Amino acid sequence: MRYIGQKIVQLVAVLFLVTFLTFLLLNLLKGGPQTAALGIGADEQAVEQFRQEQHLDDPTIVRYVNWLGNLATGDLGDSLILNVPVSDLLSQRLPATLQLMLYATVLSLGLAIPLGILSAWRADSWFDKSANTIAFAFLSIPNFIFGVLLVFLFSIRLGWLPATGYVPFGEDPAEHFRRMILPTIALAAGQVAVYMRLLRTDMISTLQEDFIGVARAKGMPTRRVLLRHALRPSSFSLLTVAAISVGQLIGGTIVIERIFAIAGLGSLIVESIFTRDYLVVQGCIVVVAVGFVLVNFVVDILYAVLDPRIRHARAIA
Amino acid sequence: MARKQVTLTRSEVDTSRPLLEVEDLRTHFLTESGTVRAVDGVSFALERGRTLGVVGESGSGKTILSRSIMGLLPTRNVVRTGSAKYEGTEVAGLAAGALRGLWGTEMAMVFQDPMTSLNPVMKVGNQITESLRHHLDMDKGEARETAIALLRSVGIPEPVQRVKEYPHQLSGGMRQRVMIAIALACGPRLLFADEPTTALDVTVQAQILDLLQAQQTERHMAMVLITHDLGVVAGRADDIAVMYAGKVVEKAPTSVLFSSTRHPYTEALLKSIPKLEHTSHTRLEVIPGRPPDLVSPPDGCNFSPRCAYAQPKCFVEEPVLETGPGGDHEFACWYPVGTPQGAEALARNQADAAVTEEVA
Amino acid sequence: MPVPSPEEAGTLHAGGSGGIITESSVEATYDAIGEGSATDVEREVRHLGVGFWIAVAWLVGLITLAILAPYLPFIDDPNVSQADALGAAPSAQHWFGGDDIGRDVFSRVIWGARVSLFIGVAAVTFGFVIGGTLGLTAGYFRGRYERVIIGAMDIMLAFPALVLALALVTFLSPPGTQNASMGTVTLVLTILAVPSLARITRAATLSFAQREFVTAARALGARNSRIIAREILPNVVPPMAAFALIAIAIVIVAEGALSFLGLSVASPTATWGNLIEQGRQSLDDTPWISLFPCGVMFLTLLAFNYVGDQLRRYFDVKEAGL
Amino acid sequence: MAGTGTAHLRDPSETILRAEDLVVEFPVGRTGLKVHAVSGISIDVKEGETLGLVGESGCGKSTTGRALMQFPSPTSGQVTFEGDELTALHGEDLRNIRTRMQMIFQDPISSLNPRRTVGDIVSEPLAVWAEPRRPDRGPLTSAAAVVAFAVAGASALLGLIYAILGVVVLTGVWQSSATFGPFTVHGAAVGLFVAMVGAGGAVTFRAVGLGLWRRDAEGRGQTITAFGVFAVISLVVFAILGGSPLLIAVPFALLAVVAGLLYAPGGSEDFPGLGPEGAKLVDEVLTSVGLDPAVARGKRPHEFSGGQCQRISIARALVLDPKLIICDEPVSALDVSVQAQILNLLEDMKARYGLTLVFIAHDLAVVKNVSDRVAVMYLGKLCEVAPPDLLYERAAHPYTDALIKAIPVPDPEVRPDGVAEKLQGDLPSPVAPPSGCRFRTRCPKAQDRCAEEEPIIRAVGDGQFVACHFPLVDVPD
Repeated sequence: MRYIGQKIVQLVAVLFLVTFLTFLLLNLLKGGPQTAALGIGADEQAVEQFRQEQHLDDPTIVRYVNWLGNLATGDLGDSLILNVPVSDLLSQRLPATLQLMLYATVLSLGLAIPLGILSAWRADSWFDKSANTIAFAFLSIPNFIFGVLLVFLFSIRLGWLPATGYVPFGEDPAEHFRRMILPTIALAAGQVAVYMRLLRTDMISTLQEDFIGVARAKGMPTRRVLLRHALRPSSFSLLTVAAISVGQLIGGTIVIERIFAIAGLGSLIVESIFTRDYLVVQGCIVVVAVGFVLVNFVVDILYAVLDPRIRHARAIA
Repeated sequence: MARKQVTLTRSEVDTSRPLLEVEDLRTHFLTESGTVRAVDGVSFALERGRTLGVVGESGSGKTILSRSIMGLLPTRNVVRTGSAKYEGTEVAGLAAGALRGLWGTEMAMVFQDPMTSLNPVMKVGNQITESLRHHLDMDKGEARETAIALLRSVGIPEPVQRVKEYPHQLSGGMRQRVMIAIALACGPRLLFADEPTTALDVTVQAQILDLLQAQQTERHMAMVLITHDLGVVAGRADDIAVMYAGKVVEKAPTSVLFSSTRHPYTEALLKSIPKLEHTSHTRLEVIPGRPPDLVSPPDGCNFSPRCAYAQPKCFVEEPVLETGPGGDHEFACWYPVGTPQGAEALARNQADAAVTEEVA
Repeated sequence: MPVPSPEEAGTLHAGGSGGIITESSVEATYDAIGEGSATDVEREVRHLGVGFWIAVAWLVGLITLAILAPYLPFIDDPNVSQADALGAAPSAQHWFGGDDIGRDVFSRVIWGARVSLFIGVAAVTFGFVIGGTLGLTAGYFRGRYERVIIGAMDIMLAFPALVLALALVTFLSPPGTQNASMGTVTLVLTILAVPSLARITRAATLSFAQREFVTAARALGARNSRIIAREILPNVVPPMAAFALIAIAIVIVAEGALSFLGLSVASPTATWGNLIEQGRQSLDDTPWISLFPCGVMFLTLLAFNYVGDQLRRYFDVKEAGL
Repeated sequence: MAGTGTAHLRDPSETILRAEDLVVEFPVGRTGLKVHAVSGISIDVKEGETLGLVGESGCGKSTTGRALMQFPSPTSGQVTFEGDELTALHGEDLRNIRTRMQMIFQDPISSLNPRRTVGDIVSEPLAVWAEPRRPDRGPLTSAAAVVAFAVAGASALLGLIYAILGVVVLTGVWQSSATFGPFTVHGAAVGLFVAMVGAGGAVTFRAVGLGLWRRDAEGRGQTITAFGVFAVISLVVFAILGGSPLLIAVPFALLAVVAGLLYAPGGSEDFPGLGPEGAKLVDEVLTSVGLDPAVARGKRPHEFSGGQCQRISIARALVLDPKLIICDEPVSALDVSVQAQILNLLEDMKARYGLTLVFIAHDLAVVKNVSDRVAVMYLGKLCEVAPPDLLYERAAHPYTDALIKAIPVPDPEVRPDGVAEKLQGDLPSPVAPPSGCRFRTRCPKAQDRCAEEEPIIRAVGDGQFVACHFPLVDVPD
């Protein structure tokens, strides 16, 4: 319990740090939001008025504290450009991105785990070699290329699936999934390869451990040896990487949302950066950072669940 | 994978035959640098309830021999020939799937390093009960009771608590006891103990060896005790086979082997060990050189380049393992220790060495 | 040991030791890119294989074309519209066809390679100079210094990379434009590469700094500078050099994504990313505008990854040969 | 047992190495707990003597050996070596001790750098000590030389980066040169030039300092001529290019050269450096450990077996002609047949080079074979100190006795099950060691007193000392 308490303190500290750095970055760098709001060459008075209205000339630290204060009440401020609350924007845009990330993670882990286990078990076999070659190729395809190829093949040439658009799950579940298939595949392809190769490597080294020899010598069936004995000790780096991949997935969704014209968080980030709508950017970063931190928190707990040694080391601490 | 498994029905077994008969077993690994002859023509028979000590240095093939008999080696790039009959049934060369029925129930193995031999993320109890449940179809409670009884019998205090613990909570000696409990769980008739005490401290080593011996007697189980330490097998094995470069070079009942050593390698090995009863700074007799390359072993006798007795014949013709005049003492040497030929060979080499020294 | 050794638990997967980014994360990614297992190690070691040389040839060829592009007669000016190339399909004249305003796609791909390769090589080189030094010293000297360095790197890694890149590029560019200069993009990608490179170098350093030959050198009276130069560097440089190739591929992808989003080097300068993005609009009529750059980029990335992976394995094994 | 005390220590004037009340503790992660690896060990070694440190894993014998070497310095306690108190020395002073005190490690493979040749590895000590010892130089000149070297090195790096960028601009990858004003043809050339001069200065400084470039009359002449030419060219280029801020580095580069030449004596007086003399010494040592220098020099460690690697380690330790070698389990990783070779070799080397040894091992028979005095350790404490033959004849400590009896004897007549009083249980945790005598939890003779009071080491016979309340031998009053 003390451990979890410590962890939460740590996470809150990181959140502060990340948001503050973002704030600093957004405010210190040139090209203030007035340019975006009023256009280049707007007359000086208008600029001056705008800056005062938005408190842009206050010291950064004061503005940060103000912003934090508002954050505590759930107020992320209003978009400078669209004049709507940032929280509204986020709640509109977030579901699509979350769904996309969730589907991609499920798909990539769902494919990578069995494939990784199989290719480690039959290391160097025909199956392993072809799975690895394909995985290597996938590693070398950036998702924007893969997305374009998918659109070209399945939408334009074969006409099987729509190339663009997003339908909320609540409106029409079937159509929702139909439209999510291509984006999900494009986003998951690289991850599958990373996860599979990682799990394979770890499985192979686990399978060479003495305790696997012991399990075999006990006469346990292969299935049990692989799933009960080898998988769990091999899954730690997979877990770690799956956690950091959240960051990559967010980057990925930016590109994928652009290709498939999905109005999600990724496209919101790009738009708001373009327009220097800094409160929106800041809001997005908060969401991303919270998500990232939460995922890492969950993963940290999962470590303890998976590995009794960590559990006990923590219990002592 | 539904593959036909070897099953044994106790009533069919011919108890007049040895439990394990190994005949000209060879295990070669195909590697980039050539064929490694890890085990190169080993034959022996093991009676029920007896202990065979297999002694050799690293690279002598002693570990590969045991895994080869059990069928635990990978199949890729491994060539296994020869025969190993367990209870009269041929087991050499069978696929793992076919042997699985024998593993744990008929033959079991205790591995060298207790620190790495237990699954770190599985409770000790489950590691014992899983084979009970799988092989003997016990239900959960029954398996647990049996596991506790097993832990108690291998000398683990508070077994009821221990079954709920993880390996890292146990000391090295305790882990090796758990390993033994796992191996004994389904009542095997043949136990391979592969350097069971090498990773342990001497004071714990004695405990574990005693335990193995006690369990063996109690269960009337045959044991192959593999070690690099002649001291470990001296008081505990019925017979000893000394291996060098993939071959058995000498095999005899323990007392015979020590009292009338025949192979120069065995003799040299015995002499090179520092002994407690010698006064300090006693000069050790060394075996010059290093063990041969198993890819391209020397012509003739493998030991000839390092042998104090070696004669021209030894460098050309390979001696085979033959029974000496004593009856059950086998050795592979042209000029055995303790025979007139041997004494003569040694004297000749020593004279030559003296001459060379003088010339120099 | 009845008490679990904390070092044991810690080094295994130091998720327990508490950062936001867990200890082995970057190393694990690295492992995922180039896997190495004891089984294939034994066989695939000695030779680098035909594939390796094909990949090297592709890279050498592309680099040569890219450098010599302004001087080669068969590479047209990438920014000049040609009447016969207007929306033209691939032909003997225009190998990769022409785009919607008649520019030769082949020469645009080659000129795009100049940008991608330069940014990739430059960002990784500078990244290694900075990150490598930090990682090496952190892994060697340990202690508080290491904690500070690695803590800082972890915070940088906690930002989603592409978002950070977007923000940096936008705000480093002159107001009112979204197009960055090559220097800006290189700078941003260098900043992004530093934390990972530092962590990887540190991991490699750690694995050697704890070996006994380092203690032995210290016992001989060698100073730290000498130990780093003579004992650690010769062991760390080969795997890092192999990884640098993989890192270049990663940077090229990042640059590609940026220019795909219209945030890299200003159009009309050709980059792989903006070629693909442009061509995407007319995939149904003139797919070659997008698909050729896609193919070349894919093959280049594959070549970098493959060469890096093979080299890494090659170096790895030499050592495993012990 | 396992107690503290210094009754067994001899007069400091007789001994070459003396450690008093060594304590080494390591923190357990962030738990606030401590591993009590070594808790108050005192030992001493006479010149020419071999002290055997024996005990099971976890007894702290290797930690003790490393604490003697100050790897790391002990948590508390004193180590005195030839009159120098090592525990009070730091930095350069401690480093200067290293030539007299060497170490051989357990793992022969890990203790040799896989990427260096054997010749390189064995001459490494000479290369290290070819560099002059700091006190040879005045602090001011030394500081000046370091500054000059640093600036020369930094300018080399900077110049290189500048040059690379300049070349990049040349190839035209960057089309808009406006962003990169300084990186022009001119810039590239200047950068390259500065890099060359800087690197030249830095390298020369290092080379001279390392003794790679002997400072004999001829060598100096060549160097000065070479750099004279360099300086002239630099001035010409400077004039042509019209100057650049980076060129400030040039004088520093030249200063680095001069500083190197003037203030670094080639090789220290004690060691031959890497010249022909050094090579001869290395060959000699390699031969004496039983390796053919002609064959071995060019090979890398992985081409040798474990035993041969251990020979290389021994050769490396011998090159500096040390007084004392600490051997940390030098034969534990080796096969029995090779173990004897190495043990004999150590004995030969000891005689030949007049060495004093601290020999650490877990195998009592091995320790007995090489030692003149044996110290038995258990869980961070000393149990017994005695001459090896006496120790074997009449062990005074119950633990020593158990250790002796537990060793399997290669003689079937000695039935192992005939041995009485075998030790039960395992080693307690060094994080929370037992109170009083640390051995009491496993000791067949333990009484209540053993839990309450820690035994102090005391004499029980001729050179035999024991830390036990109830020793197995009669205690003279």
